[in-house]
Amino acid sequence: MSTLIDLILLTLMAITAIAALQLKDLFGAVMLTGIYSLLSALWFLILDAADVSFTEAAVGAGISTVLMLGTLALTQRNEKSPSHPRILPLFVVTITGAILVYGTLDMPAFADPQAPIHTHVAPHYIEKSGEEIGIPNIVTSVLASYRGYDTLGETTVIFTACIGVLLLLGIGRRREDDES
Amino acid sequence: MNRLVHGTSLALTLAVIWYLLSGHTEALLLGLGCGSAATITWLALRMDLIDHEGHPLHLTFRAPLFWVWLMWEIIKANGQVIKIILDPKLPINPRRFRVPASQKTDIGKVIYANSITLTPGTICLDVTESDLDIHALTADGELGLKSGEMDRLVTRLEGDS
Amino acid sequence: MMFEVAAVALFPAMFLALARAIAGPTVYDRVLAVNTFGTFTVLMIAVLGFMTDQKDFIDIALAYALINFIGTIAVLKFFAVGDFGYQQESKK
Amino acid sequence: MSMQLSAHLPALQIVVPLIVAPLSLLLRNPRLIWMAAFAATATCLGIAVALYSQVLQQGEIRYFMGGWAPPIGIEYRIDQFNALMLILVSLVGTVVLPFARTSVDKEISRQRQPMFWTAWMLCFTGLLGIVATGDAFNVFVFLEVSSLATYAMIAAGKDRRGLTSAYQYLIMGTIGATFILIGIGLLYMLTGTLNMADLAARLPDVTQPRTLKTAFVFIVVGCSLKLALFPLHLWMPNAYAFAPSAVTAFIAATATKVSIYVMLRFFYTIFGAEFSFGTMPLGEVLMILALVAMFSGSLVAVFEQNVKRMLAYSSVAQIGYIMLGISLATTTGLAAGMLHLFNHALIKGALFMAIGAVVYRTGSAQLDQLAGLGKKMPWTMAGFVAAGLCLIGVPLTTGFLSKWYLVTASFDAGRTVIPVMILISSLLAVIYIWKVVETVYFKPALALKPGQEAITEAPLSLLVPLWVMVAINFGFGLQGSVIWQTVLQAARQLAGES
Amino acid sequence: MNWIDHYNYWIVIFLMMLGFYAIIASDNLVKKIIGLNIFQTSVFVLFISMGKVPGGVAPILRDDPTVLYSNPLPHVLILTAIVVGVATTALALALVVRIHEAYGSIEEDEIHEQDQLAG
Amino acid sequence: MKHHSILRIITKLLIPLILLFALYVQFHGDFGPGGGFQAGVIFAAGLILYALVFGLDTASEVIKEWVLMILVPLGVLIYAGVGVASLILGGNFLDYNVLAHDPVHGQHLGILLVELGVGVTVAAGLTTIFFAFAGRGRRNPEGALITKAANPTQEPQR
Amino acid sequence: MISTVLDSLSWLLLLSGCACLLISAIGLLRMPDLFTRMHAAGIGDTLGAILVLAGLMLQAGLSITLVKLVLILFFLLFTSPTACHALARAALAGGQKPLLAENLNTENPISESSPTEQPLP
Repeated sequence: MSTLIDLILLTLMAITAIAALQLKDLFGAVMLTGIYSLLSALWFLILDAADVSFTEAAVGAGISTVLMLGTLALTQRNEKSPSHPRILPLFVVTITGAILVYGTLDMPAFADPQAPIHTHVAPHYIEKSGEEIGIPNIVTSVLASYRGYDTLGETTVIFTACIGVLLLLGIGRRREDDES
Repeated sequence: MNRLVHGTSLALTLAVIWYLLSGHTEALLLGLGCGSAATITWLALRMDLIDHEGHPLHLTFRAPLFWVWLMWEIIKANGQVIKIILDPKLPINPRRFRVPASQKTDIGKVIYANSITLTPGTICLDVTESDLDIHALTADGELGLKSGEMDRLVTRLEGDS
Repeated sequence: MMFEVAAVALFPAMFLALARAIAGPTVYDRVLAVNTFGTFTVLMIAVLGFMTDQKDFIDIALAYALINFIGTIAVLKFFAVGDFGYQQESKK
Repeated sequence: MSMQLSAHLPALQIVVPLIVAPLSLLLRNPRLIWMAAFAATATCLGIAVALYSQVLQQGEIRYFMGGWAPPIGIEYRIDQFNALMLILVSLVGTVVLPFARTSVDKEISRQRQPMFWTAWMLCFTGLLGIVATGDAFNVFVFLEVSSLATYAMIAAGKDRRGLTSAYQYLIMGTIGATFILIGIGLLYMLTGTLNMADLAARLPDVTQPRTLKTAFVFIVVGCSLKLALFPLHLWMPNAYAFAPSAVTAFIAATATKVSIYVMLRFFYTIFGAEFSFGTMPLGEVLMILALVAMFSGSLVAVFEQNVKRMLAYSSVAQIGYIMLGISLATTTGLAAGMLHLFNHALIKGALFMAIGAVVYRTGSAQLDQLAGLGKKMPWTMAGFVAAGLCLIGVPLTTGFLSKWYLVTASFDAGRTVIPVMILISSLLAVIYIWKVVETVYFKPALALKPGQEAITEAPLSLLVPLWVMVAINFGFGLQGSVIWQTVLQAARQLAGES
Repeated sequence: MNWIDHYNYWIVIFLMMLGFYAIIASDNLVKKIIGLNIFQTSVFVLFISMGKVPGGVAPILRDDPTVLYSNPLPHVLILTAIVVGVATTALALALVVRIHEAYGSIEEDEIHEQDQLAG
Repeated sequence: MKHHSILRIITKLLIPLILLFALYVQFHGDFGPGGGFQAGVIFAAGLILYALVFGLDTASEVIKEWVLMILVPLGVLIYAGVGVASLILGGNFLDYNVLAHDPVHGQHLGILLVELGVGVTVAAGLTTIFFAFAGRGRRNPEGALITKAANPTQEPQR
Repeated sequence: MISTVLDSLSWLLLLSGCACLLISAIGLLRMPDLFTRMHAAGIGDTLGAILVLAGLMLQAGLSITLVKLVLILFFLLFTSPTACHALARAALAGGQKPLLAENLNTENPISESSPTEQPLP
């Protein structure tokens, strides 16, 4: 059952992505990107990634859309038609895709319980986190403790982005003399 | 004084909601819940959100009956619109008109307007001092609204406050 | 079983809403479609939570029901004022 | 306590700047923030040197973040190569920061300086974090910290082209980082682990060669984007040319070098030399790209009219030299490449500081604007020439050292054509450096535009760091054999020979 | 080899390449960012699909010892990656705003033209 | 746009609930999906909603810019501070076991604090980013746009 | 016994809810202009959501899940009319004119070439 839902969702995602990318109206494209992120959130849920789904839904539905609209409000809403065909990008993309497909041929099958990632490292988290950390949500255990250092990096990334945006845009009432 | 009452009641409501959401009875989480409720109440006071509009205490007791009535209206209206959509000829007759709103306060008008929008077949486009700008899907919808029943009920719900 | 049926039954509705979002023709139609799609997603998440017996998922649905609103308000702001910083409403 | 402290040096190396960055934002005063940043950077240099001596004494240092042993947790693993890279990054940081203070005062408005210094510290933290970590995914996280800070800093200058070049860099850099992420994901899929040592231990048992090769290709391409290897270097010239001068000096000396470090780490530690150069045709591909980079970079540099861009293209060529050494797939070749990596970082740092001093006085890096500056800014231009000599590879300089070992390494590897190539490409370097020298010393000074201040020697706060950097270069040149032995030892350790 | 085992991956690759094409082929700066979002999200999908265990549930411990949990590690990695993605998007959008202020355009070729004219 | 009573009243009702839900997610990350980042995003969304409906000036009176500028670094400092505290107490960096007498308690405390740090930085950071974007198109006292924002109602090309 | 009744009742509610959602989506596609589509979307937001959530509530029993479902319903009933209203305002502000009966050709109510169908922002 969940395989069926999984395939339907992926197909819907593909349709949405194509539609979003061919729209000339950027506003519409942003709206469709919102749907794309919703669909991926649902998909994450089907694959039991509740925390990821939560994050994607919160980010995709709230923050990304608002920031994109904010940008469009300050810039412009429509895209010019590309004036020339894009052979080189198509070539690059085809090559990259072909390499990836080549890579998938040897991959462990989708949802194979014997795949290495299910037999190494992860079992420790699942079996031991209960006694070592003592909280039910394993994702939180791994995120905040076993790999807490990554999360420190993640927090720093948000901090960096915030500093970067402030460096570029400034906060508060915009002053004429502030500009380069 | 009024702010105090509203603030306390908001804090209590939030704490209750927290408890209902959480269901944990450890001291730590309960403490965090109280702390959260207090923080948010403080923030809401700062934001000036708490008044009869943001935290309509005075409607608490009369609201449930109104909700029941509204649910019934929603179901009836839904039936009509479903019929229209499933009809191969799509017999719509869209119209835009104004209806008077007899509510005295903004919150009364908002309840009226949202109730109108909640019942499919009619949408409130705009709220002005004395009336509402409505878009209806069929003539029935227009007649239903112009009968003024909902207007009266909302005004009664609003009471004297 | 019933949740599986409900989940699958939700897909045609989602697909139609997606079709409206893609077809447009005006951006408001797209916004409306996204909104409706959002409601469907909230219900879908809730149904999936029951389907896989993981009631924690309801939290996500709840969060989404709250956040979905903000996007629409941003749209209103975008078209009515064209600028997110403008002082639009007084507090009273 | 001191015993205890020394055990935590690997963590402190990153934690000190990581804490100083947010803390300094609270100080609000640009001067104070700069001082905090300088103190942190200097501390980092001290820690890095201490770490290196520890590594020499005790061998590889391992540090478990959160006390979780790998592969469960994240570990820091310092060997000689990391330790040297840590020294390089913090040394460049320590020398460039005093230069940056004066230079940034002129290029960035005072009210944005707190943000700027915080971004600088974050970039510095990210670079150190990439180098020190022994966890593949952690590399990605810190790569993004440093990259995001870099994008913002590049766009912070006065030139509007800085914005577009930062945007271009952002797009290319994010593609690169995402490619690396895909590669790491595939590796994880094959082995179930993210720890580098554990990956290395488990990869030989992997029975899915196609996925492994795909992972390898994605990591190579991702790193190449970040380090600006020849066909993927398009973001670099503009980013270097239009960024604030101090930023250019800093990132030119560190960011690409750290990316090369990441690539080497993946080649040697994770995939292993045998897979990288045996199973995959990496040596041949890299050699061709490196040679093309050497020539095309130098050639474009010869015709470039903006000195900053010229130096950026020269960087493309110099990265070619480094990759050439690596592509020989021998330990001496690797050591030569690594030596050139260190040299080039220091040389380019000095060159960009010199040109930054010029920009500080004249406001332009266009070649024709430099006419006659040899008399007006003698010390700055002397510094430029000295660093230029290193770049060309005149005997007794660092540049000569690394090129010499590149040549011997290629003879050892039986590639006799390569020395000729190196010679020709160095001649091109002579041409573009000479172009600057000619303009500066043999062309009459331009008449002052109305309202323009007379051009004088750069302030001491710019000159001192510049000459410190030049002095380090020459010091390295004089201590050639010591330096070579140090690097060779690190290379042997990396290649698993010691 | 059962095709359905890898069908998932292929769609994901298709999505990734779609986003990738939009990044490198479109002239519009905002469109590039949209492409970047799609590209990154698809990479996340690739990661999460690794962690699935048939019949597994979300990795939140339960009392029942027979329960199979999905692999939590990809989830953690992707949480971090999503944050990185948001951060990148925000910074890129800020750059776009500044570029529009400086050039009055968000089309790459128009900006390039202006730079050419200015020398 | 003077009489937007519906929006105003519904927003007034919703914001406390959104904020409460954010804090709920923050502190229940141990038990179910959620945690610092998600909570931060939702909290920021609540504040952004306030700024959208009541205007940026009102919002920045309630949430002062200088407060935000303290909160953004504060979150990182809380996180890193927990790490340094565990260093001082004799553990490795970020080793929460040493934070309390009992390792499991230490882990609890550590995770709680660390998630709080993430939440604070994310909430304040995203709000700041939104303020920065919104402030860019601010109108000057005369009511004219400072930036030349494109007319949003212009016809899109199709 | 009671559980069978509850089960079949929630079956009924869920299925009719899904049917409502589907009809609402069909309406979204069939209706001729934005404002009429809003009416169609309203079905899903109100009756559809109520029925589906009620079906789930019957399954949840007296638990936290029930509270959360009630809260979801509460939020949906508050936000959806507001969002709808906001969108209508935005559309009016953007120059959209509702398609009204007097402009409609009664023979063929869905006229593809009606002037309001022109792509406006």
